[in-house]
Amino acid sequence: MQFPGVKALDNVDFSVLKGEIHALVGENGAGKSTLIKILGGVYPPTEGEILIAGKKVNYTSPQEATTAGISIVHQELNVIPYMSVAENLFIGKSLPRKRTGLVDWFKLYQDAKTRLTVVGLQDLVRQPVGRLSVAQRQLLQIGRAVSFGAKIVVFDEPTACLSRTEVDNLFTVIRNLRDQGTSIIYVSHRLEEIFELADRVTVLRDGKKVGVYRTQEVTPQQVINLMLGKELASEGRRMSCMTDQVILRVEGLSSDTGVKEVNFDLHRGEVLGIAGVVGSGRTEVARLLFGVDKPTGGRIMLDGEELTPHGIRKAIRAGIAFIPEDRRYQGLVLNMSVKENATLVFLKNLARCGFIHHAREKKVVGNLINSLSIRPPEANRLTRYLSGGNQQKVVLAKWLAGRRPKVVILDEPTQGIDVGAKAEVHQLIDNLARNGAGILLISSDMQELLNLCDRIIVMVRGKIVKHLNRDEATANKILEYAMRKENNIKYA
Amino acid sequence: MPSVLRKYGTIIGFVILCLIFSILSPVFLTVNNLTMVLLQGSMLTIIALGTTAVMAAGGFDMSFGSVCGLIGVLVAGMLVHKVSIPVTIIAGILIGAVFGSINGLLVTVFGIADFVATLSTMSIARGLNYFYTKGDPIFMGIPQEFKIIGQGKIGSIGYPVLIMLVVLVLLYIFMNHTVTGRQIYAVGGNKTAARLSGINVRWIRILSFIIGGAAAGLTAVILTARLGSGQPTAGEGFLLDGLAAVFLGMTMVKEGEPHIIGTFIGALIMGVLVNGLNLLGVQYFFQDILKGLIILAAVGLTTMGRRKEE
Amino acid sequence: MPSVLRKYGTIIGFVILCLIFSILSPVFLTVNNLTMVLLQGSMLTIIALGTTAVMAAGGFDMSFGSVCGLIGVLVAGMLVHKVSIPVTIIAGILIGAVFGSINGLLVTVFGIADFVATLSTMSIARGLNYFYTKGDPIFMGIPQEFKIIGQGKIGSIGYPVLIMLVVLVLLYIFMNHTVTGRQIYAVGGNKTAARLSGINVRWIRILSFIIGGAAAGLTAVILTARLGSGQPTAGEGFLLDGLAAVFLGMTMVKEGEPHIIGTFIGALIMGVLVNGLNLLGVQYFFQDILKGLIILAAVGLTTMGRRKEE
Amino acid sequence: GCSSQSTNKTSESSGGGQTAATEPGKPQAGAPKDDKNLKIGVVVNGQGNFFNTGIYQETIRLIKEKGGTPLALDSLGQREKMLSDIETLIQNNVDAIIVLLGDPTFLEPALKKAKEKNIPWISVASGFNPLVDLEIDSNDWAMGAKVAAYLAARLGGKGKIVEIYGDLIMPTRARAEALRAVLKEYPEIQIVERHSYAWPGFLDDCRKWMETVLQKYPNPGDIQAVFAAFDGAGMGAVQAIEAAGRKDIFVVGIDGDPLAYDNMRKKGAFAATSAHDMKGMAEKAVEWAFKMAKGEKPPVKMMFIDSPLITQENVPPAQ
Ligand SMILES: Nc1ncnc2c1ncn2[C@@H]1O[C@H](COP(=O)(O)OP(=O)(O)OP(=O)(O)O)[C@@H](O)[C@H]1O
Ligand SMILES: Nc1ncnc2c1ncn2[C@@H]1O[C@H](COP(=O)(O)OP(=O)(O)OP(=O)(O)O)[C@@H](O)[C@H]1O
Ligand SMILES: O[C@@H]1[C@H](O)[C@@H](O)CO[C@H]1O
Ligand SMILES: [Mg+2]
Ligand SMILES: [Mg+2]
Repeated sequence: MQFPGVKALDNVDFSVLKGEIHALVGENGAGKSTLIKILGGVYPPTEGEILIAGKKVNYTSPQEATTAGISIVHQELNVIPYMSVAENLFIGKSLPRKRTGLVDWFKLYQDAKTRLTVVGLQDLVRQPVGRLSVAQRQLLQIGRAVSFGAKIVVFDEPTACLSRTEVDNLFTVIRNLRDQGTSIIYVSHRLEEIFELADRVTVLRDGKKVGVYRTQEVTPQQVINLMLGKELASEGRRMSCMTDQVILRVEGLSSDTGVKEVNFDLHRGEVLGIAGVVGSGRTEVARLLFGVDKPTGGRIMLDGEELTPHGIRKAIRAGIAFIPEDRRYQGLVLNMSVKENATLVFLKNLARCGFIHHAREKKVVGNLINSLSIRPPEANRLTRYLSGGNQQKVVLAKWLAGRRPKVVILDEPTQGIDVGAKAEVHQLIDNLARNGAGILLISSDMQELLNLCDRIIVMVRGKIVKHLNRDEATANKILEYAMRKENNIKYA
Repeated sequence: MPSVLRKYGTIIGFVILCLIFSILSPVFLTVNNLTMVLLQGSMLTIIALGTTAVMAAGGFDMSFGSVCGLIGVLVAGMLVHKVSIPVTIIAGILIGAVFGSINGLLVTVFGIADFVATLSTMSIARGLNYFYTKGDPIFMGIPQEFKIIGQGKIGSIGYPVLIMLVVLVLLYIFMNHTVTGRQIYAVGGNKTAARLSGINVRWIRILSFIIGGAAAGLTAVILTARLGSGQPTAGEGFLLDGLAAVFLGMTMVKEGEPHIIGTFIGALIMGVLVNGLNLLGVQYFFQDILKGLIILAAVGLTTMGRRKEE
Repeated sequence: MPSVLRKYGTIIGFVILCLIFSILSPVFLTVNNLTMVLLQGSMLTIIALGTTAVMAAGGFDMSFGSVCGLIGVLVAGMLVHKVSIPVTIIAGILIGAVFGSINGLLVTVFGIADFVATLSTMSIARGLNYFYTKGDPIFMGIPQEFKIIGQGKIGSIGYPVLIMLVVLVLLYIFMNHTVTGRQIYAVGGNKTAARLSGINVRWIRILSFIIGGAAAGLTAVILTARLGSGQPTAGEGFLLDGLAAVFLGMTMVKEGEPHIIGTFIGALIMGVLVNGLNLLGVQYFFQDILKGLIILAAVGLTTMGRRKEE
Repeated sequence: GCSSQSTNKTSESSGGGQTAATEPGKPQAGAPKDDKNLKIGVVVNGQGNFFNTGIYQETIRLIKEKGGTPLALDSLGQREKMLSDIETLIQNNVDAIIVLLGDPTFLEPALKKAKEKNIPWISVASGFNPLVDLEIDSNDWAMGAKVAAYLAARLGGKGKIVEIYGDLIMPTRARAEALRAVLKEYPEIQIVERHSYAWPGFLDDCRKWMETVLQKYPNPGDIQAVFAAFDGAGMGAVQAIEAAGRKDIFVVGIDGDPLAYDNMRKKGAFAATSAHDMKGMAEKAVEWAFKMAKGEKPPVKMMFIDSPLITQENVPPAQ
C-alpha cells in the first residue's frame, strides 16, 4: 500500500485463525489501520492477496468485504449524525423492508433493540446519533460490527473512549464471539488489554511485519521493544516536584453542563490527575477552567486573582493552556502545516505590528520540532498527514511557542498514541511541572495517572467524590470510587 | 416558548405573515387566491424538491434553473415537430435526468467540486438553449392538449398543483421510507461513514443528481405548458428562489438537513410572500427589502431559539 | 507528469488556452489587448479577492454583486449632490464594509446560515438600489475628475489595473503574512480548533465579511467611474463570475482552500476566455458552451491528476 | 362577468365614449366607478434601463395623478414571474391591467383569466395578441428601420459595421430584422461582428465587447458604425470608442435615452436614435386604462405612437 511519499505497508503476511483473538500492535503510523482498511475493502492493495477460509477473495469496496464476512470497527468514529441509532446500525446492510419495499420502521427498531442489547444501547435506538456521547457512538460502531454474524470482526482501537465497565462488557462480547468460532483482529495501544484478551499478537514496525507471538510466551516489555525496535526503559513513578504554592484554586464550580460544586487546589509543580468514567464531567470541568463554557456558580482563582468574567482569551492571557481530548477536531487545523498550527496561539509574539516575522517563526518552530522530536521534522508538512502521536505533540507545541503556561490542562493526552510517543508526552508533562507549571491531567489510563500524578481526584457525574494522595492511590481504589458510585447512582 | 420557537420558528414566522396578509388584504385568504398561490408555486416546489435530494446527499446544484430553461424550449421544439405529447413529456424528464447524471459523473468520477461542475453545466445548458432557439420563443404549433398540463384544472385545482402534490408525496416516501432514500441521507450526513457501512456512495450521489435533473425536466414540461410556449429565459429565475426554498426548509429541523416537507413549506413561503406583498400593492423595491427582512426574521427566530439551548 | 498536472492542471489549461487563442487570433497576444483584458478584469478581480477572504474564513457570500450595484448608484448619487470625490470614495468603501459587517453579524451573532443571510441582504441591497434610483441610471453631473478613476491611464496601464494590483498585493500580504490573515485561514480550516487557540472566531468571521464588503464597495467606485454613471443593474453580473473565479483558484492548491493568487488567476481565466472568444468572433451561445467545457476540462485535469495519487 | 360580452357590443355599436350606457353592464354594478376608486395594475418586465424604467415610473405617476391607485409590479425579467404577477393582479380585482414590455407569447393563461373577469388589458411595447384589448406601441420595426436607413445613408451605402442585438424580447428582435431588411438594399454594407448584449449589466458588457472589437479592428476604416438594438447598449460602445479615441466610428441606437442625448449634445460618437414618445405612450395607456375600466371601448385595438429620428442636429436641449 502506497501513500504519497509513504510506503504504508510493505510485504506484510498476516493470518488469523478461526476462533482466535489476534492482536495487532505497532507504533503510530506502523500501518495497522492501513492493513485493516485493506482487509475491509477501503483501499485496494497494490500487491498481494487476501484469503478467507482458504479461498482467495477479491473485493474493491467495503460492501464486498462485508459480504465476504469481514466486519470492522474503524478507529475513527464513522456515524451519520442526523440519523437514528437504529438506522445507523442497518444502513448499508439492509434496512428491514415491508412487502411494499418501504422501510419497516417497527421491525427496524425491534431488530435494533435486540442487536444492540449486547452493547447496552437498546434504549436509545430512536435517538439521533448526533445526540449521543462519544462513547455511545463507539458502542454503536461495535454493535454494528458484532451483531451481523461476521466471520471475522476487526477492532481498531475500540476502547479509546470507553470506561472500564464498558471495556469489560466489550471483552465479554469479544470472548463470546470467539467461543462461537468468530475470528477477531484487535488493535490497541493498551498492552494490558492485549495481554488480557488476545491469544496471539502480530507486531508491525514501519509497515513491515516484525513477528507473530503467543501472548503467553512474551512479556509486555518484549512486545514494546519489538514495536520500537529498541529498548524502552520501563516507566516507573515519576519524581514529584510539587511545591506548596497554590497556583489554581477552584471553589464551588458548577455549570449547566453538569458540573456540580467542584473544589480543588492545584499547586505549582504538581500533576493533579482527574479520574472518572466517560461522562463523569471531567472534560466539562476543563472547559470551564479554560473559559470555553460559562460557569453558573463558583470561583476560579489563578495565582490569587479571580478569573471573572471568564473566557478563552482571558484564560490564555492568564497563563492557562488546554490540550483538548479530540486533537483532530479540536486541537488542530488539519489543512495547516505543523508550523502554522504550532504558532497559532502565540503568533502575535512572533510578529511585528501584526506582520508575521517569518524567520523568527521558523526558528521557534524548528526548536519545538527538535525539543519535542516531532517526526518527520518538517515544519511545512500538513498536520493531516502526521501520525496521532506526532499530531498530539504539535498540539502541545502550540502552548510552548510563547510564554510558558502557568497551568496546563491535558484531556486524554495519550489517547490513541503509541507507547513510544506516550513516553515522550509523559516526559513533556514532567518537564512542564519541573518548570513550575501546575498540571491538570484528565486520563482514562489508570497506569498513566498512577505514574504521573501527585494527587488524583475522582469524579462521578459532575461531582468530585474523592481526593486521593500519591501514596494512597491505587488502581483498585480509583475504580472503586469511580464505579461503585456510578452503579449506586444508576440503580438508586 | 423558546423551545417552540426553536422548533417551529420559521413556521411560526410564516403563520404570522399569513395572518398579517389576511388582515391587510381581503383577497388574501380567499380560496381563489390560495389555489392560485399553490398553482404559481407548484413549479418552484417541484424543482426545489429535486434539489432537496441533491443537497440531502451532500451535493449542490447551480444548474437546475438553466437545465429547466433548456428543456423547456426543447419540449416546445419537439411538440412543434409533431412529437406526441406523452413521448415529449417523457423525453423532457429524461433529458433532465441525463443532465443530472452528467453533473453526478463530473462530481463523483472526475472529482470536480459541485459548485464548479454545476456552474459549468449551467453555462453549457444556457448556451445550448440559445443555440437551439437563437433567443426566439417557440410558440407556434404547440397543441392545446399539451397546454392543458399547465393551464387545465380539476375543480379549482390546477393540474400543476396535482402534479406537484404527487411529486411531493412520492419524493417524501422515497426519501423517508425507502432504503435508497435513507442512503441518500446517510451519504449527505457522512460520506466516509456511508462508504464504510457498505453504501455505494458514488452511485447514490449520481442518483441524487439524476433526481434533481428529472425534477428540472418535469418542471420544464409544466412551465412550457403553462406559458404555452418555450421561452428561452424561463427557468433561470428558479435558481435563487429554489435554493432559498431548500435553505428555508433546512431551518425547520433541528439537525438542519434538507428535507422534503421543509422545502415544500419553504417554497410556499416564497410564494406567499410575493403574493401577499403584491396584493398589498407594496412597491417592488419594498418587496425586495421586505422579502430579505422577513426571511432573516423567520430564520433568525429559529436559530436564536436553538442557540440558547446549546 | 501527472504530478505536474495535479499541481498546475488549471494553470496548464489556462496556458494552453492562451496558446490556442494566440494562434487563432493575431490580436490576442498584443500588449494592447492584454492590457485591455487586465483592465476589463480588474473589477471582477477586486470583488472576487474580497470574497476570497470570506471563503477563506469558511463563509459564503451571495450578496456582493448586489451590494456592489447598490453602492455604485449611491456613489453616483453622492457625486451628483456635490460630495467631494475623496469623501465619496471612502464612503463607498465604508458602506460596503457596513454591509459586510451586517452579513457577518447575521451569520455569527444570529447564527443564520451564510447562504440564507447573504441571500437576504442581496435582496435588501437590490431593493434599496431601486428604491433610491427608481431604476434610472444616475449620470448627469458626475465630475470628469471622478471618471478618471475608471477611465484614466498611466502609460498604457489603466488606473483600475493599478488599483487592482495594489489590492492584490495588500490582500496577499494581509492573508499570508499577518497574524490576522493566518487567523482567517485557521477559522476557515477548523472553527473549534481556532476558538480553543484563543482566536476570536466571531470577530475574524465578521472581519472577513467586512473585507468582502469593502472590496465590493471599492469595485463599485471603479465601476461607476468607468461607466461614467450609476447603473442600477451593474454589479449583479459579478456574482457568478466572482464565485467562479474563487472556485477556479481553489483548484490550484492541493488543499483546495481559497487563496489570493488563485483567485487572481481564476479571474484572469474568466477574462481571457471572454476576450479570446470575442476576438475569434465566436457566437455568444457557443461562448457559453465553450466556457463551461473549458472550465470543466481545466479543473477536471487537476482533480483527476490529484485523485490518482490518493 | 355575466353580461360583459353584450355590454361591450353595446358600447361598440354606440360608438364608444358613452360611459353611461356601459356602466349597468359591469359586474360590480351599484356604485358607479369614478377615477378615485380605480385600481390599475401595472407590470413591467424588468427595469434598469431608461425606457423600461421611464415608462414604468411615468405610468405609475399618471395613475396617481388621475386619482387612481396603481398596483405596480416588476417581474425582474422572469417569464414565469410576469405571468404570476399578472394573475395576482387579476386575483386582486384590479380594474385594468397595463403590461409594459411584456411578450404575449407566454401570457395566454393570464389573458384568458382577464377576459373571464372582464378586466381590460392594455399592452405597451409588447407585441400583439388577439386577446389584448389595446396595444400601444412605438412600432419597433419602424424604429429599427429609421436608424438603419440613417446609418446606411450616412455611410454612403458602403462600409463595415458591427451590430449589438438582443433576441430575448420582441421589440429588440424586430429592430434587428428591420436593419437586415434595410441592408438588403445596400449590399456593400457588411456586418463584420455581432454581439448579443448581457442583461442586466449591459453597459459594462457592451463596453467590454466593443473594446475587444476595437483591438481586432485597430485601423481607421476597419469599422465605420455600430448598430445597437437599444441606446443603453449603444452607450457601452460609445464609451469604448471614445476611450480609444476612434473618431471614425459612429453609433446608432433606439429609445431616446437621456444618456445618448447627453452624448449627442456633446457631439460624441452617438449619432442617432429613434426616440420613444415615452410620455405619450404612458399617457395613452393610462387614459385608456381609466376609460376602459369604466367600460368604454377603444376605437381601435392598436395605437402606434410616433418615434421620431433624433440626431445631433435636432437633439432636444437638456432640461
Ligand atoms: N490517507 C493517507 N494519506 C497519506 N498518508 C497516509 C494516509 N493514511 C495513512 N497514511 C500514512 O500511512 C502510514 C500508516 O498509517 P496507519 O494509519 O495505518 O498507522 P497506524 O498503525 O494505524 O497508526 P495509529 O496507531 O496512529 O493508528 C503512516 O505513515 C501514515 O502517515
Ligand atoms: N461532541 C459532542 N457533542 C455533543 N455532546 C457531547 C459531545 N461530546 C460529549 N458530549 C456530551 O457531554 C457528556 C460528557 O462528555 P464525555 O463523554 O466526553 O465525558 P467527560 O465528562 O468528558 O468524561 P471523560 O473526560 O471522562 O471522557 C456526554 O454525556 C455527552 O452527552
Ligand atoms: O424594448 C426595450 C427598450 O427599448 C430597450 O431599452 C431595452 O430593451 C427593451 O426592454
Ligand atoms: Mg490506526
Ligand atoms: Mg472527556
